[in-house]
Amino acid sequence: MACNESTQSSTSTSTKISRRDLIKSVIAAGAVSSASYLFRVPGVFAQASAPGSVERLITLNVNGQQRRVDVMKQETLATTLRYKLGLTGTKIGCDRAECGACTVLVDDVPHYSCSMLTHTVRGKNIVTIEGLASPNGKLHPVQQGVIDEQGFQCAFCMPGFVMATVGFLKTNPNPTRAELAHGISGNLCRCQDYEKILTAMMRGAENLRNT
Amino acid sequence: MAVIRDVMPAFELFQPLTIDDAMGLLARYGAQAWVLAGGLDSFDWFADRIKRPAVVVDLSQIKELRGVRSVANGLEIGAMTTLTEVVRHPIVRQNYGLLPEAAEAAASPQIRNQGTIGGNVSQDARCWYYRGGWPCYRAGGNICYADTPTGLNREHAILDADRCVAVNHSDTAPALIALDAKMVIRTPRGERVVNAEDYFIGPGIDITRMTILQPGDLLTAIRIPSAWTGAQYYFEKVRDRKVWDFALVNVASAIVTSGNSIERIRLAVNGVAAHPVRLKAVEAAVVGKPRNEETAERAAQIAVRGAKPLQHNGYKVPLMMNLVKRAIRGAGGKVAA
Amino acid sequence: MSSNGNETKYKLIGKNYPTPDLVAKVTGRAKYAEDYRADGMLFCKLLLSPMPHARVKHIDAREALAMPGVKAILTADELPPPADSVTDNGTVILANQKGDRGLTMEPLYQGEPILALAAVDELTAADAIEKIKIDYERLPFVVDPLETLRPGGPNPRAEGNVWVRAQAPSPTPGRPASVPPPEIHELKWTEADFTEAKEGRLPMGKATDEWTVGDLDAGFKNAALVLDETFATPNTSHQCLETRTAMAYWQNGKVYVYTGTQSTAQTVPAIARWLGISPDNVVFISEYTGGGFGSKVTAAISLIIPALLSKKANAPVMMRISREEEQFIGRGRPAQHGRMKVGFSKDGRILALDMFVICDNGPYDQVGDASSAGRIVSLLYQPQAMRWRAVTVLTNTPPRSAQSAPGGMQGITLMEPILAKAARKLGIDQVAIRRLNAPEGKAKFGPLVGGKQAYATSAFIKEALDRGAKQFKWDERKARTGKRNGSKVRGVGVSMSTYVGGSIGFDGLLVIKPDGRLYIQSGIGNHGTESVSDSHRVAAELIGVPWEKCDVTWGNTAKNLPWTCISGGSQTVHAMTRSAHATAMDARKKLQEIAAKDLGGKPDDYEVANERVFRKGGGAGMSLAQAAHRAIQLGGVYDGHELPKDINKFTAASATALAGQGLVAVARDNYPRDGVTHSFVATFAEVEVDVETGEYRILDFLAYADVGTVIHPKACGGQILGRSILGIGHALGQKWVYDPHYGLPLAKRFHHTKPPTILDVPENMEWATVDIPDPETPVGARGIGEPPVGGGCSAILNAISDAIGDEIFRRAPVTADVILASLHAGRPMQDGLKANI
Amino acid sequence: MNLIEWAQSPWGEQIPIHIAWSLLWVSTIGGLLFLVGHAVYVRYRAKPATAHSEQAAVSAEIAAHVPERVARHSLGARLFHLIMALAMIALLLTAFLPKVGVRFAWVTYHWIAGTVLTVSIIYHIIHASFWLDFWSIWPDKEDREDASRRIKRALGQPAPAPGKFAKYPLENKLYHLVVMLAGLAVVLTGVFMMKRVETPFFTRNPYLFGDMTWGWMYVLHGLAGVGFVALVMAHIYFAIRPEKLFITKSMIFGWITREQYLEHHDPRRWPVSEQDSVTGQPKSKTVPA
Repeated sequence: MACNESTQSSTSTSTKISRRDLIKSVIAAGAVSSASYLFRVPGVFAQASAPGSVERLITLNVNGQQRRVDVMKQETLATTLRYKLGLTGTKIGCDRAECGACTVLVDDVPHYSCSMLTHTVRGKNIVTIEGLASPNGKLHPVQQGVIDEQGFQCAFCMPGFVMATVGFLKTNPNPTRAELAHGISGNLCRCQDYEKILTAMMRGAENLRNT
Repeated sequence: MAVIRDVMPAFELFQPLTIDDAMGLLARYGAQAWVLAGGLDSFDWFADRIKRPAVVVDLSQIKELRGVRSVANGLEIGAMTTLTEVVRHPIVRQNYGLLPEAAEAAASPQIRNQGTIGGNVSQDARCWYYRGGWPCYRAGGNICYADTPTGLNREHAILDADRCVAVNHSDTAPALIALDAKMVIRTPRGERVVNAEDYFIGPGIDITRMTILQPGDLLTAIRIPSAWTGAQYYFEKVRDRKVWDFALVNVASAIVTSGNSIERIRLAVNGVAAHPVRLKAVEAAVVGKPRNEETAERAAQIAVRGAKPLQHNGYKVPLMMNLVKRAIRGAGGKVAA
Repeated sequence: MSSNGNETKYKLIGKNYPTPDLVAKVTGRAKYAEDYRADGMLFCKLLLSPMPHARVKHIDAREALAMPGVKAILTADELPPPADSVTDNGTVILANQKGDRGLTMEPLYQGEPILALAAVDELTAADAIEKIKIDYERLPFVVDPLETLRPGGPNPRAEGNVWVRAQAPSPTPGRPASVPPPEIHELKWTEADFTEAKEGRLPMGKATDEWTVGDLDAGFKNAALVLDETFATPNTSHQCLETRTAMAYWQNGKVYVYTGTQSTAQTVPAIARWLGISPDNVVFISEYTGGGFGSKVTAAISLIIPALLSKKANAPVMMRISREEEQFIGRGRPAQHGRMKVGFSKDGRILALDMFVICDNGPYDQVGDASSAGRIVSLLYQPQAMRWRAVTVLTNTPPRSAQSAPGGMQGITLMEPILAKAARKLGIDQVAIRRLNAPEGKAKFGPLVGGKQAYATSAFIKEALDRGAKQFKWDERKARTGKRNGSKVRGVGVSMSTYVGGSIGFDGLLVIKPDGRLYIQSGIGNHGTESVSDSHRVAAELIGVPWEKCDVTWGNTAKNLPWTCISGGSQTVHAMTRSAHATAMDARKKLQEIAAKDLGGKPDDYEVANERVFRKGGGAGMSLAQAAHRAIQLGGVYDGHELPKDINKFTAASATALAGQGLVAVARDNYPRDGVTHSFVATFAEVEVDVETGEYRILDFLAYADVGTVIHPKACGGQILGRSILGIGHALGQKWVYDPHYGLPLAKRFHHTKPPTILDVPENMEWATVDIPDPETPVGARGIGEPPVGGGCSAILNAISDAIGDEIFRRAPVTADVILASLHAGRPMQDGLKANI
Repeated sequence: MNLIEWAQSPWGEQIPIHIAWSLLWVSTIGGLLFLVGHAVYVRYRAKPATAHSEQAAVSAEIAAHVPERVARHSLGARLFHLIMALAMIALLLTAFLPKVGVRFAWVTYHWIAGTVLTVSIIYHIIHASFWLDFWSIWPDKEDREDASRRIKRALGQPAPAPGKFAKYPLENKLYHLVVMLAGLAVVLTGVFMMKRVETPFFTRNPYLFGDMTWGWMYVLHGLAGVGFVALVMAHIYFAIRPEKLFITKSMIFGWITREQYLEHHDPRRWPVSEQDSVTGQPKSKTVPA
């Protein structure tokens, strides 16, 4: 499960940030401090000119809304959602693509938001757990499945499981129990409530088909 | 300097739209630059603050690197095509079923939705000493912690170890070797096409790299010849957890039979050395032989010649033998019920 | 998945319902600790020890503190001293000066926090931490309990390597009894003791704890079969999906703490003790907790770091704990190396059982796993004679704590493979041999205390075994096991399991308000068991209020919660249904009295049901709304201005705050109980082993539980299967791995520590309950959090050996490499003695 | 520029792991500069080296004793030198080609060459100590006097003319001294480092020493290694300089001519006689007054 195309022997020594860069960056950070909960402005290079250089101030389409947001270069989507956009329904359980609690939909495809840069999802449609229920508060059929079956225990993994299920059902609306289990096998539940979760998600699939 | 993990250091990010722009950036920043594909391997290194590139060149916006194209006598898969796209692609499924089977065995659904085939074949070693930031050979140091009298090396190499005993964990790599795939590499001096098995290197040749890619190089595509379409494929991955885990050993084979005897065969395993191992000796030994238990047995014996198990990975020898047997037996591989 | 019975008797008890927290959870609105924000909130990061044991000689943080955005650092020198604690019955537990304090100048394991730094954001904090220079003096370390017991072996701490219970001083009259903390002594065994190790048998030198019941020698003399087996269970982290992240700030002299806990009410005194302040100055918010499993019984001591940093920096501080940090400070179950010598009669009865365990305690406070392992084995297998010996050894590995079925899981896992082997050797059916040894009724267990053994309140595991075997089609499956089918071989396993299932003596508090609704105050932690609302269904049931008209308040100690049991050791449903019952009875009594006052007659003439209090056999009555009005007018005991004397002062304060809002019902559980409450599980599993790869799959699984009355079937089923899989994880692959040369952990990631995924268990798993109420508690409900764990692990182990024989593994977990290597070599290729490999 | 590469040990301590490989270029370029510098100096500045003082003039009586061919290096010595040279070349190539981008599995060749070098050096030490004129390669009092004279004269100060050399010129002796030190350093560290790789000789045990000790060992090995690059360059350079060619030939054929002997060497300090040429054993004997 790995994806850096060339494992360049980049120096493992720290990227030196000169004091001036630092102060510069902190002043800049001050300007956006209310937003920069987790990340200072990187002061590495200011190579605006180069092809492919990215702007920090970007627009994200989250749960159907256009959101202007100031995003650090190394910032992950989970961080942006939780700390810049206040969407704390998306959980961080491992921050390493190993638990699935941070799963969100990017153009209908489930992704670990902890392990993708926010800048890579510019112009894509992001849906989080907060975006599933309809504005009038009516739950998404998969959410309703959880209510119907009392799925999950501590529920810290629940948003991730629900998003993974919603995404999977778009490719296979009528799965067998085994197929759905494979479809959501990228989500970890430490309460180990898998039996009940699978039942709830199957019920959700059924609800979805009946709507 | 005190060690701290799990906070991604700042870096400059570039998201070029074309290969040429990417090459330009790599040329400009040299060894300071890090090429980012799906990112699932890279972010580990960054978040642990062990590898700290000043510049990250993210290939995600380069359309020409993505997708599956039919080309003269074969198929070309862009390096940035996700594993899920590979798994779902009708032509790949129909003619090169070995690859989707291997790709689907990798990691977890979400990771396959983001992880690319280029990244999967180019992934770094997973040795827990190396990944833990220990200054081993692979990290540029002068020791292998896994191959010591007390080292813990259950997941490590039994073949072709040279000081470092880490293994390659890619699931798609052996499948691509079995399919006689070619790696298309863009270098500052132009395009290079190499056989899949030559794309990978062991520690003897370069102890800090898993592939022949040098700074400034880019894997742009993988070509699969039609020569092995319609062959009988076998893939199996043995792992601890049924999903979301690396192979202890995996095997991939493509076999063309005439009558009951093996006419052509390509066979590769991974998880036993720092590079996927194409079993040429086995291939040579079984060609023309009937596809039966005796041939499988012989193949297994040849496969593990020269194997040097460490304290905790002796099981990999019988495991590799049994997987080779299954690949030769074909038809589900498992001995008939 | 079924819970039979109770359909007729109750309206709410035994019925499924959507818990009041569910919609918030499923919409992402539920707030866990990391979801809170506060103005000017700083972020803190920890500097962890790089060495397994060292002394911090000097800290140079000047460069870090000079960085813009860095606000403060906190070191161990600034922590309040360890404080005594007082139990409900007034016993003083003297502070353990050698316990975990959150930060330290003498790190005792790699990953132990040395200092914390607060800054405007995490990147600044991390960069600053890297600029801190620390001089360490490296000290001797040991990560393997056997190594420190060797002659001349290294000690994990200067004082020694084993915990020894200190002798309690004779209580001075007038003063409350006080319990001194255990002491660290040095224990080394002889070379002679270790000769056995060469044959792979656990050396058994001098033990620090020991008890014997019955005539062991006679038992072994009369035995038709004697087995002497060495087995090891793994260290495993709790790995709650929510790490012990915490946020804190101070306001008007009170500290506001946001973090996960298993026990809301009981976390307040813990925080007060850790911070050295009065409980009155602690406001604790924990509406949702992402799992605990014993690692967050009263939250985690690490919460004092943001609390103290916040005071120092005069700003709210959020401490996000990373997954790797959680691996270090998130607690774990102690591994146990066990050696059991068991004598069986020819029909399979256990005549004598000689049990020796070494418990890998980690560096800090003594865990009770070794002794509870002994008690659980003695209860579950009812040996006619038993000796238990144990050593709790300190090592330089992360601190341990209770993990679901602490000790019970290990004891059962040490014992079950031996029972399975004995059954094979004696030619007895696996279910039959368990039934023969299973406890029944008021089964005795454990050491003699004052000449008597303790005993269970009740035990119906034989029923569970019988019904379970039937439902699992045991005989059918048994017939087809062991036969090779291609490369596959199937095996079936059965295991018994038990653990403590309840405590007594806590308070309940509820208000019937003039709007006719029932306002229930819950001090129970909300960590997924749903007992936070389930337990109170009993009160609604008895007062006759439909659940729709009940409001449960939980998760914030500013909201007047009653004194409540800790949610650990599966106490809650038992303890809190009792106090709910007592409270409901108090409400009924008050309703009857109010009715009698207004409508004449004696209180006993009145019945409470269907939201009314009315004269028996019909006639005059009043609604609960009216009664609530009257209660306010009457005041005194009715609206909470006069409170019972026996309730905890914590409850009294809450009740006082609610006084005057309606009919206040508050009571302590004073119901009698004869015996120690335990729940039981009979666990069945079928596995299929691939002898060419060593991989195995669990095909089917059934846990048949004896939990007394089921309160909430779906939550109960979730616990039974959830904790079963927690046990199964110990069989499948969960463990720690330490490099012995450096004493450093290698397995820090989920793909190393291997918590089970949804594909590692069957897509259909079954649970059931015998539904026989416990006679020693009002509604008959017992807890079920821990009892299934040991059964989950052991049933899998037994199924594997049923498929491929006894000579495969010597420890849990059993992974593909072990199976393949052993099958290939024809003998067990697994080292049963080395730790953390 | 940092001379040493540091890393963090598993315990977070700063430990050296090896030299900075840039030192390879320092050594190479340093070596080249020396050669060029020396060549230029000799070409334009150096005074004719023939001007020797009278008292060094050889009496015909002594000259008469000198054979046609004066044996200089025994066969054993020459074979040793050849083997050592080959091993050294192999070691340098296997060590540094990969560092400059020529990738191959070098470790096995490297330790084999290292073993050859080690054995040959042991042979040399024994051979030189018991069969050769052990002291002939070490600078002595007269070397020091000559040295100071030559330096003074080079600086244009008045000083008596330096005497002729004994068997080995001072430069030669100094070179041997440096090579010996560097050689012993690489050999000793190298032998220990073989505990870290797969060889037939030891079972692999990287924990023979602590992280720090190992680190310095690698640094020492590296420093000596890159040092040899310059040393070997200098050695080859002098070997092919016209005025030194006769010495080079002697390392191949074993002898020099009487003329060369009389011209360059001081028979008092390196006396030879008829039988020497026969036995091929130069041996010192007292010169008749």
